[in-house]
Amino acid sequence: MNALGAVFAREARLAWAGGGGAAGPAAFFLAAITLAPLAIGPAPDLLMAIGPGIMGFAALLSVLQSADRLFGDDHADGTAELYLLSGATPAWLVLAKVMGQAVATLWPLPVIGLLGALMYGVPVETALVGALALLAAIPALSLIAGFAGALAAGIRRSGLLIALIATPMMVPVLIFAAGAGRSAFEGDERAVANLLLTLAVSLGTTALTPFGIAGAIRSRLG
Amino acid sequence: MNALGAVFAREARLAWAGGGGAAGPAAFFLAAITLAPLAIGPAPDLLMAIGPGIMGFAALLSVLQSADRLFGDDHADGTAELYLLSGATPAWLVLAKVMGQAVATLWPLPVIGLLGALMYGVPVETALVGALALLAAIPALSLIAGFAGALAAGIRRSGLLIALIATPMMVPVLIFAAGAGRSAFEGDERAVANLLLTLAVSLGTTALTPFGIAGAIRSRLG
Amino acid sequence: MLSYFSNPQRFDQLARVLIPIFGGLALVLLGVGVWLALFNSPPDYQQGETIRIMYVHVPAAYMAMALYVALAVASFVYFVWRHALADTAAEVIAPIGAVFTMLALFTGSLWGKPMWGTWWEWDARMTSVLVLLLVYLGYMALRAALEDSQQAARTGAILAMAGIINLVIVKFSVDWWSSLHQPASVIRLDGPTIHSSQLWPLAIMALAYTFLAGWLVLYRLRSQALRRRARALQRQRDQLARQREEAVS
Amino acid sequence: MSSQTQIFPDMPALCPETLCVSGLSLARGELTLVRDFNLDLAPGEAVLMSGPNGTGKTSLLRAIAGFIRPEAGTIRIGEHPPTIAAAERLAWLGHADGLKPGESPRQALRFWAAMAGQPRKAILPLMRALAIESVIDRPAGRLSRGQQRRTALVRVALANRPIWLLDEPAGPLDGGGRARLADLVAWHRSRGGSVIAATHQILDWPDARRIDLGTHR
Amino acid sequence: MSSQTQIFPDMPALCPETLCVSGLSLARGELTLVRDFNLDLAPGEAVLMSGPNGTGKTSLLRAIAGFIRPEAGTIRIGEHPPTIAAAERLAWLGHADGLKPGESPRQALRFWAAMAGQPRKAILPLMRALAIESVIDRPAGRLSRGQQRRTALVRVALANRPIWLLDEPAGPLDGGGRARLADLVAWHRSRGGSVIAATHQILDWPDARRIDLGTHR
Ligand code: HEM
Ligand SMILES: Nc1ncnc2c1ncn2[C@@H]1O[C@H](COP(=O)(O)OP(=O)(O)OP(=O)(O)O)[C@@H](O)[C@H]1O
Ligand SMILES: Nc1ncnc2c1ncn2[C@@H]1O[C@H](COP(=O)(O)OP(=O)(O)OP(=O)(O)O)[C@@H](O)[C@H]1O
Ligand SMILES: [Mg+2]
Ligand SMILES: [Mg+2]
Repeated sequence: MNALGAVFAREARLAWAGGGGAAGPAAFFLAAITLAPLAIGPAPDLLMAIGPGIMGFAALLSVLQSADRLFGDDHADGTAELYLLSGATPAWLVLAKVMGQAVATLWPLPVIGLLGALMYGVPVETALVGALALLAAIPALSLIAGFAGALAAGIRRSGLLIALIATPMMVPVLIFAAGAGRSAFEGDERAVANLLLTLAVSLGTTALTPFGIAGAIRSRLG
Repeated sequence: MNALGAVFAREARLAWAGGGGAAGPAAFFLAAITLAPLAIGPAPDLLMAIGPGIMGFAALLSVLQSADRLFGDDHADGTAELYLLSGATPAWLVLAKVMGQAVATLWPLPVIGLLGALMYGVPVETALVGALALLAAIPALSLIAGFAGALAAGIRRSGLLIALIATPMMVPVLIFAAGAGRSAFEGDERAVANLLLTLAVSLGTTALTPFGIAGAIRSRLG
Repeated sequence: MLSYFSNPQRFDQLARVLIPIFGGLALVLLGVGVWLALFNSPPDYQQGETIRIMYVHVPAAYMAMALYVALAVASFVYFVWRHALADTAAEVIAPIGAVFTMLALFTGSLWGKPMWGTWWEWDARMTSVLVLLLVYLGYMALRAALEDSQQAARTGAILAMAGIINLVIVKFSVDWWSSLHQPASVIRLDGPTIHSSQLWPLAIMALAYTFLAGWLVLYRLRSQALRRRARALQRQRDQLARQREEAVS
Repeated sequence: MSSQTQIFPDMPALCPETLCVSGLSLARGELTLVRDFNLDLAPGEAVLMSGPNGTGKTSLLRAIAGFIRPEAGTIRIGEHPPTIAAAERLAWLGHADGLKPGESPRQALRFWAAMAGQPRKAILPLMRALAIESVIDRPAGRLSRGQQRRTALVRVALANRPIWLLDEPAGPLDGGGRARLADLVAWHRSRGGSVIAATHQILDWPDARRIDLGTHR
Repeated sequence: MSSQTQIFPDMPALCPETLCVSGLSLARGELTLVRDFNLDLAPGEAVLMSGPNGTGKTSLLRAIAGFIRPEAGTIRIGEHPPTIAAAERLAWLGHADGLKPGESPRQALRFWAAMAGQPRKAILPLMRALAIESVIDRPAGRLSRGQQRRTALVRVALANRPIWLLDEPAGPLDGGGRARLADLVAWHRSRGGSVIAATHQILDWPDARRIDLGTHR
């Protein structure tokens, strides 16, 4: 097994260790979409209208939740130094790390997003488009969260800072991903375009953020 | 200065140290209420209808964000042991600690909640009732978040666990607080009743959770 | 050129000349601009007298973005060449940019009340300026949270460079999102569509804002640079004293 | 003893206290660490506990402080088991120093002085006794390992409590630091205090009792 | 040397490398820590660096590893400055052990073996060399301080890199642990490796050069 495969596998293993695993973000997502109607009220047409949007918003928040530990733990326990001296190209290494965690823990989000949208009374096709959009958005969301997490690693109450840094950068993904669901709901043909745009943003993020993350890790060791 | 006053003051100071302070939860709150319309769409009547609910929901999430550091840091850096040996009654001590952080960092939430509601097009009186409800909900929200934080202290990805533990317990506060705003919006006279209920839940929480938190800290040291 | 002015002494000389020039120009242009905008320009045939808010609002919105570009450029210069001055520049630009952003939001919402009947509308352009404010706040919060000044400088630079994506969002948000807001009417490929009686005061106000921001940035930059140098001198003195002590004992 | 006046003569008097551990057995997971352990500690005494890595020194100290529940045996501080009432008689130094990265020693120690109800004016003499008065205003996160440890030792002394439980107090200390620690402990004992320390260093504290937990087992 | 065969004879050969530090000055915040520091380290050599707390031992090691940018002077590992290219020649042991609480030594070491491209079969002999093979499957969070440190030392040896940078390797080790560390270092040197260690303990590594950073200043 080469170094990157090892990082990927370890990150996935650590994400599962301690019983959390995929349950973590999924549970948060579930909690958020359960609480929202309690706050907003039970009116069915209201819920139906906001359904696709709330799914995107809640997914974004779930991804943010685990961001502070991803690189913060490495910073605190001395692993960050070891990674930098490992000889692996930092950008590849962090990509493997983020993807390891994302693959291990974030796959339930589209599924729950689908179910949740149905529970909000959203029509099936719309819910399906929304779930696909979530799937396409996950790489971008988790890499941006990882970037913010690497910048704020080891800072007291980094969770808040991470949220503040990451959310503006997540705006385009959110607009396109939630937009896909909404256009589908309104019977608008822009749904596919939005879906493709989400995918494009994810690809772009995958190409660029690893360098940012690697730079951030290094700058935080100085 | 007696021991509890010292804990309160230190916690407030630590919350401000490092430049974060009151800006943290406030900024997160602002970010959340900025993103929600991007996901949900700009339709004014939709936003007006969900305004009060979204404020309650976003406030809940902001309080949750800082929960993992409140007791998690103490657990990691060895302060928890020192607190238990300090001779101060643990329940009082944790109450002082949670309140110190809440007073230092959460006071902007009602203010931003008011502004946010106005931005969502909510009428002024409704927005005011909503802001009052947030104020009344803050003790309950922060103590419940603290309880979950103490239970999950030192666990990897504790943020997620905390959200899972805390959200079900926050349901009543959320229902009453968001309910107050919604009833005011609908011109319903239950607004005042909801406000009082929120306050009652906060008082009950203040009386009970400190014991839970103290027990949780002790059990996590074993 | 860059390395030429990164020399602290030379920068100080330059700043001492530029600060009064910028300040003076800002004052004069603001005076002329306000006079033109408030008294010597026609009311709009659609918007009436409220059009006058435009002269305060549009330049503020433009400065909010221009200052972010400046912040990102300064960060890039620091990141590549490690000129301490570039980092100080980034440090002082951020709060000034945030203030202009808030001004744009504030005047925009003042304008919105008579025009659209609401203080705030979840329109793409307005929302994205709000997001820009969050970006400034995030940058300042990150810097403040990092105690080590070198870490704050490098980490902040990385964030500022990445944040340039938000300008793209501000610029293109209108196309992505359905919008109430004016489409771009000044900076267009086929020339401005705005009437010249409005264009002139607007241009002068924009220039005035630019010099005002330049004056603020240079002024704070110089005082920060002086403070840094004072600290360095103090350090040198302390070290000399310590060495003398050691030599004596 | 002369070290008393050297360090801080104005410290309020100490209330001496005895510690008695009898028939103690400790288990962690599947593993029995300590079996039928007995210890009596009178005021003024010091115990240096050594033993191979993983024999249970840390676990034993944590049991005495009341953080771990023993399998069998009793622990008495004065007449009390290690509960909150007895906790007020203990001062604790664990593996972690209990410092917040953003807080300077001055801020942290003022806080702990208030918690223990002790006067602030003891802080500076104690910092001097450990030769770290020059870093008193530097955030703890930037201190070197040894400076952090010394700050934690000042916190222990500041609490003015009779029984000190120290887990590897000297690990990151230099030679000078170890000598200053010895002085601090001598001062504490001269005031009627007692100390149990787990250590791998050879600390020469005059007439300290030495226990090897490895051979005890 | 006999220790080579004792520990793990099948380890792939080491590529020896030189380290050269010249005219190095380090500053942290306002403080100049190290001024005009020079060091040459040939294959097979060991340097034991001591000095009072806070003189800059840790900072110096971090500069050599490339984590801190020096004020002045150069650092060369072979021909390279400490960049990623040179990083492959270094093995690092910092104050923190780099362990994840939920991961057992076996899992962690398998991971680091894969990262370094070294065979897994070296893990067990090295664990044995440090006498911690019995805790190989216990989560690192439950290991004692000394056991954690030994696990980190195995990680260093496992990477099979020529230059070891060790920051207080022996702090939490017992007497036996220090002897085993000495054996490990002797084995490493016999293979052409070199070591720089910052330490407050008196480690008797045969013909190691000793630098006192306190007097150097
Ligand atoms: C808080 C609310 C508002 C914000 C954040 C805001 C933001 C902006 C921004 C960023 C620009 C610069 C656009 C560019 O150069 O591409 C701008 C320009 C402009 N805004 Fe606003 N605006 C707000 C409210 C309004 C209102 C209520 C009106 C009036 C109907 C208005 C009219 C204009 C006009 C006419 C321009 C010039 C457009 C151009 O030439 O590109 N804005 N605004
Ligand atoms: N929850 C647990 N399950 C199993 N074993 C455990 C658990 N907790 C601790 N141990 C084991 O208990 C032993 C005692 O640990 P302890 O920290 O008390 O040792 P120590 O004497 O302080 O060692 P050191 O000198 O290394 O600090 C160790 O061998 C450790 O691996
Ligand atoms: N950012 C900073 N600002 C100011 N001083 C700093 C900063 N970082 C470190 N220091 C100081 O630099 C000095 C060197 O620290 P370093 O950790 O290198 O020392 P050390 O020799 O390893 O000490 P020890 O033996 O205690 O581990 C310390 O006095 C510390 O307080
Ligand atoms: Mg121990
Ligand atoms: Mg050190």
